[in-house]
Amino acid sequence: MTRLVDTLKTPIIVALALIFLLLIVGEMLSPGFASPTQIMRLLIVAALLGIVAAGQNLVILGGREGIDLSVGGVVSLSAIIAGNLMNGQDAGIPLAILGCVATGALIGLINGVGVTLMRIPPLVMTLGMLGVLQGLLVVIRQGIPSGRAAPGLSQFVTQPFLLGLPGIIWLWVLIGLFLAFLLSRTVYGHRIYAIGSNEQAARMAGVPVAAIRISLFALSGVFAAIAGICLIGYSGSSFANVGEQYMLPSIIAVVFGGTSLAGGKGGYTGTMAGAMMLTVLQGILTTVNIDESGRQMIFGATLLLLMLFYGRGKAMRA
Amino acid sequence: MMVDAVATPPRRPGGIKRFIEAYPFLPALIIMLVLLALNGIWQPRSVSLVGITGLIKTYMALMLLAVAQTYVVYAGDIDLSAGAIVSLVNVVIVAVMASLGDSGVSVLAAMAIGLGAGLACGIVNGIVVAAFRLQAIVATFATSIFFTGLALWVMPVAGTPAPATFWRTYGGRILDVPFVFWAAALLAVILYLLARTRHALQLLAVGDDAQGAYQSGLPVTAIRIRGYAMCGVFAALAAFCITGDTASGDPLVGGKMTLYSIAAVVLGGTALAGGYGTVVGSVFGALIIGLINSLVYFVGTPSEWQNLVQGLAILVALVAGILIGRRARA
Amino acid sequence: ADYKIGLSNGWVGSEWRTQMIEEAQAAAAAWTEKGHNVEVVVQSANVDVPGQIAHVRNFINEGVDAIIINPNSPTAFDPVFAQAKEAGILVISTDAEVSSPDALYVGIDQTAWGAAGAEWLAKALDGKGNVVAINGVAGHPANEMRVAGYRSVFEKYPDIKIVNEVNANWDQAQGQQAMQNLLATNPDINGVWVQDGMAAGAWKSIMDAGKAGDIAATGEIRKDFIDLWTAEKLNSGASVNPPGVMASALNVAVFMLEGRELKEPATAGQYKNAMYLPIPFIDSDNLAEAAKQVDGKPGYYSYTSALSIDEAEALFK
Amino acid sequence: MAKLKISGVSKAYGATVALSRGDLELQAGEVHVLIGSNGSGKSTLCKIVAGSVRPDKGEVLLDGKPVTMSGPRASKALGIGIFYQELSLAARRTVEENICLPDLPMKGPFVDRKTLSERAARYIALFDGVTGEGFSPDATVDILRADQRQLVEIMKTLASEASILIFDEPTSALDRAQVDRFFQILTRLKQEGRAIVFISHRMDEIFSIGDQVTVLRDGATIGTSRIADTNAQEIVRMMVGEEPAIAAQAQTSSAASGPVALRLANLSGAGFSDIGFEVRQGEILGLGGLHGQGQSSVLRALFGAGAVTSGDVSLEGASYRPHDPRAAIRAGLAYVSGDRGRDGVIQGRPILENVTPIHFLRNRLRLASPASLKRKATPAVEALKTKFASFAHPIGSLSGGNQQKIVIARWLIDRPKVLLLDDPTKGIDLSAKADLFALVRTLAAEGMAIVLYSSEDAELLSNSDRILVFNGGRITRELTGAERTRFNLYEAAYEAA
Ligand SMILES: Nc1ncnc2c1ncn2[C@@H]1O[C@H](COP(=O)(O)OP(=O)(O)OP(=O)(O)O)[C@@H](O)[C@H]1O
Ligand SMILES: Nc1ncnc2c1ncn2[C@@H]1O[C@H](COP(=O)(O)OP(=O)(O)OP(=O)(O)O)[C@@H](O)[C@H]1O
Ligand SMILES: [Mg+2]
Ligand SMILES: [Mg+2]
Repeated sequence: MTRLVDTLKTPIIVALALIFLLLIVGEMLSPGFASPTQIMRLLIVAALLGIVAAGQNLVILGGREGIDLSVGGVVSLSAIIAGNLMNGQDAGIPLAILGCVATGALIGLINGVGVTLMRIPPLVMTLGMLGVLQGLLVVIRQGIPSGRAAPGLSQFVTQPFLLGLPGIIWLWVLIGLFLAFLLSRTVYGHRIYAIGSNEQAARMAGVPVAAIRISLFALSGVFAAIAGICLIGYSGSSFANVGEQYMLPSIIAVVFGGTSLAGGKGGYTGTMAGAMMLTVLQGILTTVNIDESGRQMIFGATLLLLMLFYGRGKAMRA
Repeated sequence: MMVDAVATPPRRPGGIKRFIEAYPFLPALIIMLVLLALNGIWQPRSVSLVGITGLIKTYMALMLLAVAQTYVVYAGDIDLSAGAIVSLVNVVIVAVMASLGDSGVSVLAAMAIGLGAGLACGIVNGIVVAAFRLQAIVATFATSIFFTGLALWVMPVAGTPAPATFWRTYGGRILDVPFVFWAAALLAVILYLLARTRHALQLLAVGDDAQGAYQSGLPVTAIRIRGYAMCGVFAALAAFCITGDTASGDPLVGGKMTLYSIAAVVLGGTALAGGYGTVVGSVFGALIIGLINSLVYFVGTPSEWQNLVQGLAILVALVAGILIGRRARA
Repeated sequence: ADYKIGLSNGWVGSEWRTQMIEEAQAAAAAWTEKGHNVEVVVQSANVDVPGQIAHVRNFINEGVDAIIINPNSPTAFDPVFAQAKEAGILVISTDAEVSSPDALYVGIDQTAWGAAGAEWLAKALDGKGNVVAINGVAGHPANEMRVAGYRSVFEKYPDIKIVNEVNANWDQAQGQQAMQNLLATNPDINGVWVQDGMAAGAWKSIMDAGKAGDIAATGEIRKDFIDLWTAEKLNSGASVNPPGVMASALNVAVFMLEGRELKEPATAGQYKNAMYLPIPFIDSDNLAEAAKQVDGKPGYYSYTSALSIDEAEALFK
Repeated sequence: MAKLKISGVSKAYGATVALSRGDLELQAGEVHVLIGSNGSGKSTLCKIVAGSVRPDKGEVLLDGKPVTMSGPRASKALGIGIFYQELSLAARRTVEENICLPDLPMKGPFVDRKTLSERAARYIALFDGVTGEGFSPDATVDILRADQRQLVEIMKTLASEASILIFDEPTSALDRAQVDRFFQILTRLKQEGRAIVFISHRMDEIFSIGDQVTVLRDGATIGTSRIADTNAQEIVRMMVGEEPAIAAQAQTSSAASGPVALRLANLSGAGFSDIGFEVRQGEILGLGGLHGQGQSSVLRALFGAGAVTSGDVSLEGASYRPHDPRAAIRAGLAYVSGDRGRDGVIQGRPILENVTPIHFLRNRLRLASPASLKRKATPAVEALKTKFASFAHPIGSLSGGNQQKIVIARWLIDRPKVLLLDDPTKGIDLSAKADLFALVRTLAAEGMAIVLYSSEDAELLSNSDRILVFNGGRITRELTGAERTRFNLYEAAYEAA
């Protein structure tokens, strides 16, 4: 019985319940909001955020105040690189994936090296990297031929593929399964939690702390890059600063998923729910006809309210 | 066996190290002076009286916002809503002055209300983070959205002009000395005095070890709320400067300043983890950002490369500052 | 004569801005070919308002002859422009109007721009139907002027109902998401008024929902969209804010530096300091022409127009 | 009337009952000793009095009047001062700031720096001559040694000038001279009429300073007696609830004569120099001497977690260069730290994940299958008589001693060649110690080479085949066979290095 109550109190269940609640509220405010196609489309948008949040999640789990503010920059950069490498041709997709993943991994690697070997706080390192990437975008956009998504990619992101759901949602599910497996059933996963929870103890137990932390940042870059590719599939063509809107929401999705910003605690399943919750909330606010000022106030206040369900810090007095 | 301990004397930092330990803003000061010199070499007029006045006039707001951010960082917190508070206070005072007309009284009333608004925002942040115990990064991001909405509600579109009394004073001279120099001097005095109150010490103690501070009997929650309140007040002061320099209300004016204020704090040698740092360093940090931006232009960087070079220079300065600071302490 | 002109751009988040600077640089080069040595210096980076004020101060320190700025705020530059004027510098803003009496605005009338799209849409809908608007950044002056423009037009059509207005921050993906949410909850939309790059996003959602045939929506001017428009025969119309506005402003600036006087002083607009340029409009009638202009250009290249040197000269006594 | 009377206080953390029935009567003018094995609830009891833990039940009477503590501030206002076992110092603040932090002297709106220095100086002066090198009022706490930090916490507690003073293990890192000075101060405070609670795990200290002793076991107060009316045997019996589990049986096994497992020659590094010794398979080599003479540093350095500047090491005849724990583990070394919170426990993770990391590394595993891991881990965990409900429970659900057993068990799934024990029983109770050393014996008998450092003489003497005495970072004496006596150990430890 207590077990049942405990399960019900896990962040994932809370998040799913809140999503359900939000959908009902949305349907009441604007009929049609919770229709199956609309939910499917919301899932596409959530998947984009969720994939960025996957990397963010890993970095945060690894502890030592892990956080990656550069994901937005990587998403933008990747979208532009992808657009140019595929240039509207399906044949270019593999090259685009390769190029973007390599770029994302390289940027993440630099972040990781700065954070581990030079011991720069992650917030500072990735904030600095964000500034660099924004500059790089401007430079790269000079003299590039074009940036159109291949039809196959657009179809993958927006058109039903299996059981009425587009490929990107299946990709997201696969990423979810992959990370669940990685975190719970592999040595690498155990080591992520170990360094996030007690880095010194992990080192004394033979965990290659630096290598793992660097790999987490690299993975964050890779996931952001994948999101960038998907994003150009979603919007059809690349444009500047597409990724900016993912930076802080990716962190919020992770927090709403029950992962502690202190590291070592949490997982990706919750983050997926967190990403959906955020997307649904934003969707509702778009459909309600009120002033933008009102939308923002409601959005901010609702975020605060929802946060009360999650990851509150420990009380000083036990 | 009875424990005894005689071996391994504790590490005592030597000359320079001790100096930097005592004055953690030194690396920032040096970087700033070097940048100033480089600016002067590439564009002599940028270090003339007019040039320096312009520099201070423009970056006074960021200096103040960096100071604001420093007080929360002292306690190990962070405020991602600082820029939104600047926007909100900016539109509030402009709206108040617009409705009260162009007079000294109206300006003073607007400033009082603006300080109140900043203070209120700071207290809201403090309560949300310290009393409700939400994670500072995400909670203040949420409040920043809320404050921005509020600013848009107060002034739906940028543009209402501020009365001339206000910005002519800010841009003018008193006793033949530019107003901003007086403001900078006043700021220095205020920072010096604040550093001597117990607030700074208590915030640093909380940032060092919150549990320890609590167990020692310090009112940790109240101290953290106070840190956010100070942040709100200084953000309001930053908004005054923005208003003085721009002479208008803009509900989005401060948005981009938040991340710069954090960068300035780090550049100034303050530890983001809390417990260590100085507000003076943050002031230098803000100037470093300004000087990098103009230097990149003065050396003739092609326009499409300017953002990249600035980004790289700031990243390098951040990393260098942290490495130097650590060297000094190790 | 030799002139040094400073160009300041405070936001690098779109290709339109890049093209704007490139066209201005090309215009300067054209002057040089004509034997006038016009040197441009450029500051272009993502900055906030204080950062762009620093741009202007840097130009003043450098002693340029004129400053052409695409400003991040309409009113924030009054004090620093006053300073520039004191230093004998000509200040022209473009793309967004400024309130400073010490500056001149050379560019399009954003209100009229918004109205032009709305007029087209109203006609396309035969004066009746449900319309949604997807706007840029709330609180941004250009956005608010455009909003005022379309509202003033739709007011004249009692049978056109604006069912919702949302902000998607001039972000193509956000525009697409917003459109998707609006389509789901307002199945009876007939028209969409949407600006700039967000139009491509909105159209993507409209096509994904299979409603391209039922909905009329404003469009945008990048080659990618013009190609799509042509290929899919979309029911669209786009008012043009050409990236050439800065080049136009530069040409006007040079004549002013030469000491020439305007035939008609610039007194338009809410700040009485504007000189409005014509606003081209693309619809099905001239789509092919527009497509020809951007043919062979990269996908992000915008349809453009600018005052030539001769056209500019015609404005002066 | 009792100055402070606590009756029936209890505190549970979720399912863990930290304190089930805490009773204590404290008189003015006495030093009241609290004793009990680890986790018996001493600190919890103290923290309840200090207001930093909220009790579930029970009553606190101050001067006969019931009081409720809303927090440390309230308790401080009632005249209660406390030394926290885990300290409550701000590392980047100076010594004098730390001493005065709870009660900053003010002059108008400003901190009165002069008074602050003067006030701090009064408490620092109490320890004149024993504070050690590098201790000064303006030194930041982070550059101080552990003993010096404890002194700062003591000074901070004294500066509260409270009428009730609680000291939760204030002497655990202090040297003899510092303890002596501290006891002089306690004696004086007692004479001033203050009521003092004193906690220590050291019998000799208890008998030298205590007036009364209260014993806790499993979160409950067992009883109180006058120190003068009791003896160590009696107290231990109350603590354990049975006869002491480990008799101090002398070590009888003859020194092993197996092949050399580990050899050090002229090894120098941070905190030690010119160390040379051999350990044979089946041998337990003890490292002795005063606390902090380089024993820990040598062990950590061997394990690749501390700096080595010169010298040679060989493992089973092959040259071995320690540089990082991973390599050390692969080479067959094992290291158990007494500081399990820092070096051992992966807090918040399941017990299973805490037992398996070495197994992963030694077998270069990539996948973690819970079923097979449990099968592998069970014998290792059972060998130490670890008490736990399920491998899936978080390690934090175990008591400290059981946590330490889990940490040790991780080395037993795949046997190492050499086991380095760095004060492994710090903070674990008597029966757990007995279990641990029984196992160590078995491991040695099976041919493992073991190096043991312990800060407890009895433990060292009764469990080592041979003892190397460390002094000033060097080995100054080797005690073998019948030489292994407390007398020889002290003599070697205390002679000038
Ligand atoms: N914050 C906490 N959360 C959960 N359990 C706790 C906490 N603090 C203490 N406990 C539990 O309370 C029990 C008593 O702990 P306490 O610290 O009072 O013991 P102690 O007698 O001081 O031990 P030691 O001699 O090791 O200092 C411990 O077994 C522990 O399980
Ligand atoms: N932060 C915490 N959160 C939850 N539980 C805790 C925490 N800290 C300690 N505990 C509890 O404390 C116990 C172990 O704590 P502690 O370190 O005091 O060991 P101990 O009780 O002294 O054990 P032993 O007697 O074996 O040394 C566990 O039962 C655990 O439930
Ligand atoms: Mg314990
Ligand atoms: Mg204790």
